[in-house]
Amino acid sequence: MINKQVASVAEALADVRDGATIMIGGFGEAGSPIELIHALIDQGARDLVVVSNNAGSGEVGLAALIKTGRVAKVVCSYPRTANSTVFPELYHAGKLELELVPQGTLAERIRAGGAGIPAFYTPSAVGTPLAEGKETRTFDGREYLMELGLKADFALIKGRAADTHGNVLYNKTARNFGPIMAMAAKTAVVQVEKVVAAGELDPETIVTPGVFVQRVVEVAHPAHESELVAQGAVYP
Amino acid sequence: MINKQVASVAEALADVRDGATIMIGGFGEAGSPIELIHALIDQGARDLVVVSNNAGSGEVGLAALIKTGRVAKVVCSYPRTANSTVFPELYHAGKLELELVPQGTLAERIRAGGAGIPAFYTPSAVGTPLAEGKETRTFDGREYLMELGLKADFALIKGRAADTHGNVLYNKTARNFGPIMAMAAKTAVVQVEKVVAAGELDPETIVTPGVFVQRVVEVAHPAHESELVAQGAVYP
Amino acid sequence: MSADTPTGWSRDEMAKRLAQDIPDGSYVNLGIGIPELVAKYVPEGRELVYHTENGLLGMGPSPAEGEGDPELINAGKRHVTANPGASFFHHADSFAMIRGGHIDLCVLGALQVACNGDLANWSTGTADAIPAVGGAMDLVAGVRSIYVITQHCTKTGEPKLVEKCTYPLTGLGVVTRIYSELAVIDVTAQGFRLVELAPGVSFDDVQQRTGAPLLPKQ
Amino acid sequence: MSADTPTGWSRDEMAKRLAQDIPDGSYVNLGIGIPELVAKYVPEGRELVYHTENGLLGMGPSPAEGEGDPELINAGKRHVTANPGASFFHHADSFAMIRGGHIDLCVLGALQVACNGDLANWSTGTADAIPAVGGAMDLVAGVRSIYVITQHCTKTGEPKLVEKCTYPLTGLGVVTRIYSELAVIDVTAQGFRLVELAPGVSFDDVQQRTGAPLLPKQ
Repeated sequence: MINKQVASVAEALADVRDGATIMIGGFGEAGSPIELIHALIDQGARDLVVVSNNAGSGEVGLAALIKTGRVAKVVCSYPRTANSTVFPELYHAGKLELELVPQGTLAERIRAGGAGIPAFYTPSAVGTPLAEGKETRTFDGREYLMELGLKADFALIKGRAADTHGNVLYNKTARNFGPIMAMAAKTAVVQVEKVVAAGELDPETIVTPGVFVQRVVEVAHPAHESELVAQGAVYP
Repeated sequence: MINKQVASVAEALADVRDGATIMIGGFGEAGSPIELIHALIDQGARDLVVVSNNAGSGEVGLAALIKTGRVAKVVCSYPRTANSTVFPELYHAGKLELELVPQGTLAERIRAGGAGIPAFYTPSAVGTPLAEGKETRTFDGREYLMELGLKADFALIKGRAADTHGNVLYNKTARNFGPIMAMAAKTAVVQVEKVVAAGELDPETIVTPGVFVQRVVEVAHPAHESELVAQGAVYP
Repeated sequence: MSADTPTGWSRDEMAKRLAQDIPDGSYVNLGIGIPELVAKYVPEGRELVYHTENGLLGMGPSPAEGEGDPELINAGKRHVTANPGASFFHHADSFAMIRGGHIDLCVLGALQVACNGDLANWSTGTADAIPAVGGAMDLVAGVRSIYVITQHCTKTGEPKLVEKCTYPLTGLGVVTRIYSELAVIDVTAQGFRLVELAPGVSFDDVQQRTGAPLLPKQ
Repeated sequence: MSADTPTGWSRDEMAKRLAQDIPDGSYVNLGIGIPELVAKYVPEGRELVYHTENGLLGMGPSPAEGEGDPELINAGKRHVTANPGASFFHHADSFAMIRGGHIDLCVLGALQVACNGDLANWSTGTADAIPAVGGAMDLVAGVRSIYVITQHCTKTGEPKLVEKCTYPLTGLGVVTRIYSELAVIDVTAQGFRLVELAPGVSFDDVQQRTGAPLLPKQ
């Protein structure tokens, strides 16, 4: 029978391998799956490629993961955040590769990866430094860039509730990259405050259908990054 | 103040012009906006290009529209349906152009049109007669077809409920093409059983955000195509 | 071809035989016709999630006569139900599931299957037919495994398993396994290979009715 | 440049002036900084829907101090509220709204605007800066009208309205109108054209502080 719930965040990420590409949901702290990120730090995989909109703040969550030195490359639209010191240090020291992608192109590349679309054309970034080296093409008299779909080995996502089939609901603007990262990852892991039995969620309101989710794990009281940073928390 | 509700299906379609491209939602009868289609018949615009998954059945709804002879071309994945006689007649008589598109490619082309993506690559139909004349390209050793985004002047869509901002909920598998056609059309017109005030729908459960919808119209008791066909109904 | 055509499996037995091969927890899309029968035979203790490309995961059995909802249908436009754990979604999301490799298995009917896995199942290519393709090309391009369930030969006795398809193709090299009333046959790099014979059917019975060489069971 | 720098409009007055030009019912995306002030000045009788690209249509004002929800934020990562008629959606849908031309107006800050409408607003191109672009390039490529709201000159007195941008570009020929403390200026096919002067500001005041020819009001 289908039951995608796993007992702990550690179990959810036990098989992450060195060199894996990891998509991490969240826009700033909203939707940042802190407990899963901390479990990934504990797990110890190295040479990771992280795909995420931001690069974390303080020394918890994504920033703490980067600080371990186990992230080789970040694919991201906005690595500069208030209270962000970890990323700049490693970046300036040449210890971290950055692929800067416009936010909408990042979102569309992730969706494309999940939807079996290897490449698409977009008007975003045409004529800018971020178009350098990219193929361009004109449709109906306007110039577009070709961009490639993005896939990942794992996605770490924060939802509000899920059922045992992996159907997921989100909370307000914490939804952001969750649904598309679940599509693009071989193994999508979603932490939620509550896992319920299949049938308890209204099929009309499910945001991420279970087919896109491989593991769900209950984190009843997730931490908020801004609170941890305000407390001066450091992980681990 | 924002109020997208219009008083009647006639008013909702008063400005459709000859030669317009009209997307019509529905998969078979589920989601087919019969009352809007009948209003389009009454309205009288000619030389229409219709984008729809099927081509209607009996002599009501989409089939009745085609029967008027005012549809010049159908873009569709499956024009062959039980009780479908209107389409075959006109098609065989050379009075109707058909662009046959695989269903998933049709859906993705519509979404792309709505999302500002002029073209994308898909593995569907590679090596088949439907790939003839299409550009191919290899990514990671696999061959793909380039397909173009599709836009429309109008979309005719059936929902369950909407608010005055144009936020829409659907009913079960009648959702099908509604959300993406709303994205791809300059003027998306949605018929629903009930229009409520802004704020009465839960923002977490809205399927089509109001920005994609220009007009909503109440049709409290929409007809079902299969029932009309069983009754031998003919429109007009 | 022999006049003593062996009967082999009934349609329901074919569907039941195929159902044995679907692992627990699979996401499965069933085509129209014989494929729909597979849903009746899920082995005890397994749970499958049925995807129907018009926008439902967790499709359940047909409702009781007269209780159908015209807005709750499957890809064959028949009334269905929704199981616990079901979800509704729009067409672009539905085909993202298909094209993106998220569906484990699709079971389809066939007009012809070639020994290299090419499938023809949407058109006989006759001039007067109304062309109609639906989601077949997307399914074969995107779903991880494609099983064909079909009568071994056409009504006029022509083999459906052939060296090379003569009908318009649905996809290239996509079929992995075939279930007919006579046998279960894998499509391998070497061509058709017997997996299992139906009761009372011999290897020669199958080879005689197959339009390409059949390799023996391994 | 004159020592008697005219004061012109305050930041709030700039925002209020811009707000006058937004038609009732518009879908509007406000950038971070001065653009956020615009939301305070919607003229009586108009209703606007604010889009924030992190996934909310119908963004409302900031909540009372201490009542913020860390999962209800805007693109500037500040706490916001949701108005009646709001909806939440994921990032691909949010940027489909932007890229697909569904948002009527975007109000952005600027480092430089060229007289052909080129915009530079994401990077000063210095070697030690951490590059960060966010959604700016998508907004300028997709939203129907791009208004810039900005101080007329940099803190060191350099014109921000220039012949040609020297900072890395955000988009080509995208800006349609500029609101500064000194004036409202259109970007036309002929270059910058004055629309309106702030109180106590002369044409020459503006031209002196503008790095490209300014056409008189039409």
